[in-house]
Amino acid sequence: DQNGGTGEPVAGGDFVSALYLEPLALDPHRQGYWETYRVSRNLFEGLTKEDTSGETDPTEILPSLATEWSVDDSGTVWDFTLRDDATFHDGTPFDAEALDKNVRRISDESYEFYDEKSAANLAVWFGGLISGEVVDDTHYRFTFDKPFLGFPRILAQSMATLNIGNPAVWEEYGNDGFAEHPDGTGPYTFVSRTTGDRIVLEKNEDYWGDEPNLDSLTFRIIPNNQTRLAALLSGEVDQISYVQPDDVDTLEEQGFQVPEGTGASLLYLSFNFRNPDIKDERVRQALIHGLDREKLTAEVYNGYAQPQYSFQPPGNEAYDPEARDFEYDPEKAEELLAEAGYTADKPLSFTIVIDVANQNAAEWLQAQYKEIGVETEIVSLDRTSYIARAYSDAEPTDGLTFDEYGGSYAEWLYQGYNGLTAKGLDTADFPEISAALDAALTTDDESQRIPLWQAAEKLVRENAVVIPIANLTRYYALSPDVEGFVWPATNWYDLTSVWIDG
Amino acid sequence: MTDLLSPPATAADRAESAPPALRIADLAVEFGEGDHATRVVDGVTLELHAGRTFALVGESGSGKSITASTVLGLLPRDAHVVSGSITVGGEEIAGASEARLRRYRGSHVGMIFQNPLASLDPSFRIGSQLREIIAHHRPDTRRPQQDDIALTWLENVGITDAERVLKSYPHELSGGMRQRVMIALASLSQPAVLIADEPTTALDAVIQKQILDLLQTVVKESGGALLIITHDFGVVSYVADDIAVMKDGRIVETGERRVVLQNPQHDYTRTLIAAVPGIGARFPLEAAGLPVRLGAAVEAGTDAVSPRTAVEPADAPPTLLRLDGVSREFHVGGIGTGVTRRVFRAVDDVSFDVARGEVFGLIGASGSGKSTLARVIGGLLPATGGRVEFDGVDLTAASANRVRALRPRFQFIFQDASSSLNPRIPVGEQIARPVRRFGKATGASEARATVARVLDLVGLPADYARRYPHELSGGQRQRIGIARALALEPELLILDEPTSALDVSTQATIINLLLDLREQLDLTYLFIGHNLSIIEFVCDRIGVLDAGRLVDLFPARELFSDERDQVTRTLLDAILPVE
Amino acid sequence: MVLQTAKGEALTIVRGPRARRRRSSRRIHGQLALAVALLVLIVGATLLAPWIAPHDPLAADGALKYLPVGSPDHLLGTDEQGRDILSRLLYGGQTSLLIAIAAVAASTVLGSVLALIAGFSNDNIAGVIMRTIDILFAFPVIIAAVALAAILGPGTTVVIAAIVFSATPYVARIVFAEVKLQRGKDYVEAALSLGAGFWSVLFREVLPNVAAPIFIYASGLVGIMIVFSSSLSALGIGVQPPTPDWGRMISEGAKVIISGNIVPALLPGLVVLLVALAFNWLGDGLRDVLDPHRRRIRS
Amino acid sequence: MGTLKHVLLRLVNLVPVLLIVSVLTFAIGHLTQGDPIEAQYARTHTPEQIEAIRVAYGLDLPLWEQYLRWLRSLFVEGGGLSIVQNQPVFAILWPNFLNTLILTAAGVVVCAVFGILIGTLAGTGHGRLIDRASMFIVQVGSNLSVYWFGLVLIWIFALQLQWLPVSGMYSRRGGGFGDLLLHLILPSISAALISMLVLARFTRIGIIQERQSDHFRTFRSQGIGPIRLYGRHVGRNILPPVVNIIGLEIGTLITGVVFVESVFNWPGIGTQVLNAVNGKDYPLIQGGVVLVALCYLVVNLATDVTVDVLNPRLKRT
Ligand SMILES: Nc1ncnc2c1ncn2[C@@H]1O[C@H](COP(=O)(O)OP(=O)(O)OP(=O)(O)O)[C@@H](O)[C@H]1O
Ligand SMILES: Nc1ncnc2c1ncn2[C@@H]1O[C@H](COP(=O)(O)OP(=O)(O)OP(=O)(O)O)[C@@H](O)[C@H]1O
Ligand SMILES: [Mg+2]
Ligand SMILES: [Mg+2]
Ligand code: NI
Repeated sequence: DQNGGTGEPVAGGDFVSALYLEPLALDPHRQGYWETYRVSRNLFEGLTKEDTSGETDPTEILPSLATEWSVDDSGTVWDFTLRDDATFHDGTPFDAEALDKNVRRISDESYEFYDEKSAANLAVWFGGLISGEVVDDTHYRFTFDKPFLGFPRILAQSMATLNIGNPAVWEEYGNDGFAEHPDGTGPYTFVSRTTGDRIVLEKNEDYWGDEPNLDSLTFRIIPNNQTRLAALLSGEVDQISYVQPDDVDTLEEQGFQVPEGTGASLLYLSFNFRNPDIKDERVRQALIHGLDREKLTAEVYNGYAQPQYSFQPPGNEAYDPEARDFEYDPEKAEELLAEAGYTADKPLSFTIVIDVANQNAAEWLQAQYKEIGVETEIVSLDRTSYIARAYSDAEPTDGLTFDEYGGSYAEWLYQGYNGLTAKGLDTADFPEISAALDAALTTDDESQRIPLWQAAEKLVRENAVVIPIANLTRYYALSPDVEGFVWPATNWYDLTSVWIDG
Repeated sequence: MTDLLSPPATAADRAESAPPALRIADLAVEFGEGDHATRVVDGVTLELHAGRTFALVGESGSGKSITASTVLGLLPRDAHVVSGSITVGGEEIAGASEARLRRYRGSHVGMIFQNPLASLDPSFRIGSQLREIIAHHRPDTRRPQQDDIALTWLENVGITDAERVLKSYPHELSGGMRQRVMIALASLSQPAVLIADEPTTALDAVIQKQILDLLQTVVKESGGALLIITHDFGVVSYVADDIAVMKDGRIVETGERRVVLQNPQHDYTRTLIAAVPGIGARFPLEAAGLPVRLGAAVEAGTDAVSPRTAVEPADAPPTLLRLDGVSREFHVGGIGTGVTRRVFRAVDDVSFDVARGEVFGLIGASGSGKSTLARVIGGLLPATGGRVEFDGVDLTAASANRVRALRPRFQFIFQDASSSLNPRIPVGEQIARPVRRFGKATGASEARATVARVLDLVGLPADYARRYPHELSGGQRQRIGIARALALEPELLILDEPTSALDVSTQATIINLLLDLREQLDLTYLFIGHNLSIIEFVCDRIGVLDAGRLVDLFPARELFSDERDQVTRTLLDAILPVE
Repeated sequence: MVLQTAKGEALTIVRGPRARRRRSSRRIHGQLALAVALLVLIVGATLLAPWIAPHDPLAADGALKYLPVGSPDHLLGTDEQGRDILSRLLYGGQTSLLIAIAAVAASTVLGSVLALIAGFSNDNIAGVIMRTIDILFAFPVIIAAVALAAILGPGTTVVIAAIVFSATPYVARIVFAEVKLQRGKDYVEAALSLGAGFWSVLFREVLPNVAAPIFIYASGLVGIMIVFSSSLSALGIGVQPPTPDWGRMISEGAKVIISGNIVPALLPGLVVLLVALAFNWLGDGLRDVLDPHRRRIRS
Repeated sequence: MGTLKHVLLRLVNLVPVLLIVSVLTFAIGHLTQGDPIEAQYARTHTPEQIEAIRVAYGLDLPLWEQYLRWLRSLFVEGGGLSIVQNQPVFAILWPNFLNTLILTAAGVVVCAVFGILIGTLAGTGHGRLIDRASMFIVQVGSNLSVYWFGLVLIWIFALQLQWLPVSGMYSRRGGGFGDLLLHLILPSISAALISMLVLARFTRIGIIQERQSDHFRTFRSQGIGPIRLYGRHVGRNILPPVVNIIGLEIGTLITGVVFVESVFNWPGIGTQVLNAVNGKDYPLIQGGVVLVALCYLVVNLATDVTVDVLNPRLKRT
């Protein structure tokens, strides 16, 4: 039992969680980042949700504001049955009409409160929405232009998806004003927010689902890793996210809980395809062969990470733990490099671009690549400059950048692969990958969906277009008296089942 | 304390009966330490008795000021007492703790410092500073009383608009006014011993007399004694009962004034006395066809040149400097000063010519605008009206570069020598810089030679070139200022009280030097001074300023003529005769 | 009646203050010597790093993390990547000292010159200079640093530029205040009357009078700026890895302080402190050398 | 010119200075690479989708038009909408700004009290042990990394001794002035550390110089005791430089308090601006810089005027 909890849940208590990032606007259609969702999912809900009990991996999709759903044979028309007992925090009932306003906000330009920003944000998944119709009070139908079997799981995600907000609010305060008065159907209601400091929520007494234990949730924003740690150690907060591998031992020694688990996330190295050297597949393969990921996780992450070999992260419905790309084989790597024309006199050389948080890993990598005769230089940047350089202004000498992302939905592969185009990857160079992704994305055969995604992932792997490296296995830490916390195989957690003991 | 009513006793009696008001015995003071130590006061012993005035005279730099500051334990940081005893009213205070010394300071021994300009706190109004001292010595007084006392004392020192002065900050007062405030400040507690270090150098004759009377009254009333350090033998004759002559840190001769002055024993004393200019001293020399030179220098025989009359050209010499309606106004007061803003005319429509080769004297009461006028002429202060023409060039209209090019031809010697020297640069370098700047010396060694030569001219050893200004005595600094101007061999030299800080023998040397140079190089001087004997001695013509206006202008010979203005006559009446 | 010198009379020998002063003067010279010795030692050691460093400063060994000070093979222990701290300190000095000295020198010169000019110019020029300085000042340091990093590309130059950017207005304002005090002084007027031009007055007459505070201030900046560079490192604007650098060592070491590993940040901190102290003493010493009041007349 | 006129002139001068600051900030933000949309969406969206979002945010307009829009928004729309937070910039920044002012005020108090105290101890005991000891502390202190120092303070006082809180402004069930004060102790000491020591140095030097002055000697020669000598004469004469340094330090505190805010998680404007920088949230950065710059300039102006008023000698021409 990773929570160490034995007693019965206790109602009441104020829970303080320390986030490492400032959440974005508390607007269900404009959100981004997991830290945002870890807050906002207590306010807003989707039609579906993932099972956060930790029982299932990959997580099962469960009913939320919808009680059941079905798709027609073409895979393009989705029918949802909505629950009839949910209300927004201001007391207005949730019904198909309200859902429709949510849909129109992001897709119908004729709607008075059509929101360009939300629409753009959701375009990834809702770009292909042809129509949303109210069937009756509790039934709603989505029609897409292509088969979209992953829809229910997408609906349970954090960003670029349709969580449900109270239309009355944006009708009163406008689209930009919504975030100041966030209102949804979730187990907690919004109390206050001070940017840079905290967000306070309190229990929704009229919640349709199981009553949460905790009276209030406070999310404090503590970006400084050391301060966040100190805040937990001193008891100022009950939970922190993004525990540094170096701090795990300290925490455990002092009796804090650092549950083990795997979120649906992944650290990976992206190639810069604008670098002519990198375009050579043998070079990319060599760089994967030359990397000992066991050693990396042991040394850089103190063993509090799992080596990764697949571009689909653990927790993803299409994750295959057996998948392997190119095993650690320095000789093979050197051979490949020699084949590609690099010698000791004229070694392969490039720049590793990182943001300041990944310096240790980069230095480790530099030493590792030196062993196969690759000369690297490190460019460490502040976050802004890093993003700019990594995604749009890469120098032709840049070779690798560090990234972190992932999701529990199979479609993540499509997103992740698209993300690589920002690094100069030309999808036309890998037609079979594009074809495989397309096939998986638009299949109308439910039984083929996961195998198709796995096949696409295999192609990504075989073409050596990216280097997955690790998945952090210690991400949250909790004070000893927090009970009932579960780290499911996803990037967030549920607080309704948590209680504070004593 | 001495009993005022007791009949005057003989010196010997007193020595036995009452303890002396102040007694310094075998005092030795050094600067620096170890091998580098220089002893500036060496075995000085002197005794002050109640009701008497003691004059300490001597060479500039001989250690007079240092001796005086030792009394209250106020030596500069890098100086220290090597040995000696100091008793006040019979009590030993040498080596006493600060706390103990504090009980003597001000109340038993008052001190008027040599450089009065910086001696007042620049951040407080005069009234506030005086009140603080009054309250300190008389804790029983309330503010209105303190104001009364302050006013009385300012009037005592001859300040007429005392009300205004009380409300002024120090920088708003003329040098002479500040000096008088300082005197009032030190005197108002009526200490038993009052030490006055050259208290009247910046003052005109009228005020000088008034001050001296005042100082004597103060010590008379408190039954104390006055120690006055001075270069002016007129002052000595006027006030001193006893006298000591210092040279090189030692007292070379001491005794009752009359005895010492009339029958000097020591060579140096004799040289000193010979160098004292008396009023009208010039005319017998001229009559006798002797070169017009002061005292000892004459005996030493400057191999100077023919008698002065010989140089005087027959026809009128060309005009070098012409002033035409020159005025200078200052804005005073305004927001934040507490005084209403108004325009103050320090120099008011002054016109005169100075011929090439002439010595033009400028006199007037303290604060009459002499320095301001000099600064306008020297191009340091723009005139607010009128024209200043130098050798035909209108300085008020000429471009900055033009004026700069003319700089070496007219030079300025500042009234306050100390502050006109850069504290961070060795004095030799300060002399050498302009010399090199204007190509008067080409190489470094030539410049060094020039420096050595001008230092020698003003009577300072060549190795003083390496000293910094603070390492020199007041008179020595003054001489550096003169040397610096002379090194440029200017045609016109503006001298703002150049010798008031000097002892008479050094003064004589400088005056004679100036006279020699004038003859050799055909220099022209604008000479500002308070000492009328000196002015009469060196000047060809004299102008008198009063409240910024030129009220009188006459040849030096006619100084005592009946036609003199009332202002001039008041000044003349106040001259202190030398015995 | 005045007595002639009467030797042997109740003489009070005054000794106290003198003895103290002598000691303090010797202390000053000792301090200056110590400063120079320390700097020679530190600079020498960093320059000789390739020969005297016991390990490769980059050689990481995951098995040897956080070895304590005094470990047999790693005298000063190892850092969070198992690298030898002593070797990193030795190599790190090369960059850190270069950055700090170059940046401080540049900002001191720039700031002082601006302040001197502003102090002796007419109100308009002075206004423009001082308002420009205000602008630099008013700009939050990090924004400036990030912008500089974006413009110049990462690396040592950015650190130097950022330091110059943040220190120059500071120096300028402090020197300006000093210069303003000198403006009304008679010696300036005297120099003008002796034909000195604008620049000559500024640099040859006024500068020596403000040099002491400038020296003190600049010497104090050296340590502060190495430390400041560590803050920049924490933001990712700094010396590029793997180059060891004291600032980066401090900022990386700071990542483990709360978990109780104080040494990796403490050691570079101490070295910086030592350097800073040496520069402080040097500055004070120079001040004393410059101060004519402390000079002894050579006779 | 008179003082009053001078103040007015300086106030008028603020306008161009602020305008330049705003142009600079704007230029720096927009001319350097990267933008907020990329920062947020690059890993999940295709370039076309990202471009669409940029258009939605008006980031495709010509620069000058964006600038003018923003300038206008400063006056009518509370600084425009933060791209990341989607709220009016000043609505976000104002509470943070007040928090920074609280921290700055506390820092200034610490700086002034301890700076002057240490400087006075050292200056009056010039050349003695107390002088050397204080100056040693000053030298050590001013060369500590604020970042490092702050964490060590936390480690000692919050974790080991558990006397003081680690972070933020209020405790869990916070509130109350006493709670705020407790939270202020460590951050204000860290924030004031260097300023305090700079002030100590200047105070010391000022005292030493004043002690050598002729007017000090004058009042000493009148038997005035050390309390009055230092309290009144020395104190008044070193006041202008001390005020000057304090003003300067207030300025640096406001513009440079970000590291302290980060360590103690003080919800101030520095962290906010840093966050904005990391997310390249231009409107927020610009709003923050303008606010901070305005504040700095006002403090600066106030300092200059105070120093001028304190100087009886000052007559402007
Ligand atoms: N700070 C110092 N360092 C070294 N020597 C000094 C210092 N101050 C004064 N002196 C020297 O001490 C000697 C005595 O100086 P003091 O001021 O007592 O002279 P003085 O007799 O008052 O001369 P004057 O009549 O010119 O004022 C001088 O030779 C001077 O050069
Ligand atoms: N900068 C100034 N601002 C205002 N008033 C001034 C200024 N400089 C001089 N004065 C005033 O001008 C008058 C003349 O001063 P000046 O220094 O020329 O007198 P002086 O004749 O040289 O006197 P002394 O013999 O005392 O040196 C004085 O009343 C003085 O207060
Ligand atoms: Mg003297
Ligand atoms: Mg005068
Ligand atoms: Ni004005």
